[in-house]
Amino acid sequence: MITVLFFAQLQEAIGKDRLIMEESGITITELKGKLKMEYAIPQLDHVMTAVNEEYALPTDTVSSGDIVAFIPPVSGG
Amino acid sequence: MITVLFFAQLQEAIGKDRLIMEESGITITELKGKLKMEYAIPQLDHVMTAVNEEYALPTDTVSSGDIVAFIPPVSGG
Amino acid sequence: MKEDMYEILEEPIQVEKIIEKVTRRKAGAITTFLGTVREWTDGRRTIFLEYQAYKTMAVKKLAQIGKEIQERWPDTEVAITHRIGKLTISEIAVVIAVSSPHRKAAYEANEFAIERIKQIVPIWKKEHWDDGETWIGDQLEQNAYPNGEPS
Amino acid sequence: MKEDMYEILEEPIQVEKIIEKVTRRKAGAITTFLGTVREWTDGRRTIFLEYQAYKTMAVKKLAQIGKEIQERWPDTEVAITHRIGKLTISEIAVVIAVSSPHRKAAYEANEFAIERIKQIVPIWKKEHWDDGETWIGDQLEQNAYPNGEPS
Repeated sequence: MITVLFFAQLQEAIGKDRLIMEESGITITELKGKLKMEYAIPQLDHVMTAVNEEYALPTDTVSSGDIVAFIPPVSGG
Repeated sequence: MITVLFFAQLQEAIGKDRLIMEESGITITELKGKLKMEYAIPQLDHVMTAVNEEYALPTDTVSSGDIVAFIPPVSGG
Repeated sequence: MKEDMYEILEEPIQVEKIIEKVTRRKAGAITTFLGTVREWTDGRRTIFLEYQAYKTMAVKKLAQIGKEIQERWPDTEVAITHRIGKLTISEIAVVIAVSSPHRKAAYEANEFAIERIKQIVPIWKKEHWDDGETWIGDQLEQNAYPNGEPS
Repeated sequence: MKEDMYEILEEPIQVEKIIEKVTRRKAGAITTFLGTVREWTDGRRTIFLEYQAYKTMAVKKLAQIGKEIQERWPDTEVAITHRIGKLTISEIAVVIAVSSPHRKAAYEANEFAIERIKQIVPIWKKEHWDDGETWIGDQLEQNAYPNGEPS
């Protein structure tokens, strides 16, 4: 079970701030693929990913219990 | 009549914060010379001078009514 | 590095408090940067802004910036508070305070902090213009995460 | 340029008030510099400082610095307050606040202001060390009044 968090324009596109997915041992690229099949969120191709609050690579694998967050280009300050 | 102001180490050397001098139409260099004859203030050679609150040149002339201030190296901030 | 040197708040930021956090006997210089809500941007009028953050990660990334600063400018102290939620014109969105024995490091480290915030801290700004709204992000700049991020 | 943007005070400086002076709807960035009393300088311990000013001229020179800034960085607003009298460790001697639509100018103009204060504003600092006292001045630097001063 993976928790997936959405922020900003992604959160508005999906209409939720989080999803629980019954997945484990898949790469971020695979996770993005599954999400794109379910939701119309083309922006997903252009966002960074954080796993457990650290930036991660598309090839990194996520396991049950992980918190995955999609991070659109930031604009704080 | 010229008012002469002293600050910082000059003020302490002379023991006063101002002097009234019965002078007019003399250059700053001349004024410094007169002061050095009366007071033991060798530092006077190394300080800037302001006339009426603007920095002045040694060759500038001061007239009756002017306020002359000797400005040791500043150290604000 | 004390944990509360880095905060995400939903209330107005009190600048004096942030300054107090970095005040110390070794410091001769304290610089602060305040990011405030500007009314006009490229001829477009902002009515208000809305900031959102991934709060726990944002605090971690602010602390990381502080650590980067202390590695690069030893003997500095850093505090950063970013506000989220709805902000109107002239309100303060972020305060960065840096103290240092001498001023040069305090200026340089402070400017470094705001640049890094704009690169790596998960906070997003939505502009509410008088004719629409947009989530802001530097989509046009391809190097959104330079300097080794992600690692 | 409002007259009270530049002040010499004998009481503690309230930073928030100086920031308020430069806050405006056009500004997206406000930088402040606080010069604070440092305890240790080159291995020597300061007990307290004493600042003296040629007050009327100092205010004029602070205003001149503000004008120089506004010529060089258009669309900035500047406020500077310098405290005089006796100050103990960590107390604030000077606050410089600069607001600008964008941050680069706010940082640059602020740093310019402190450099100019140290060059042309008639304010003097007496260090009271634990083993003596000295009026400080950059007697070793021969170019005490660069950039055309005096004119």
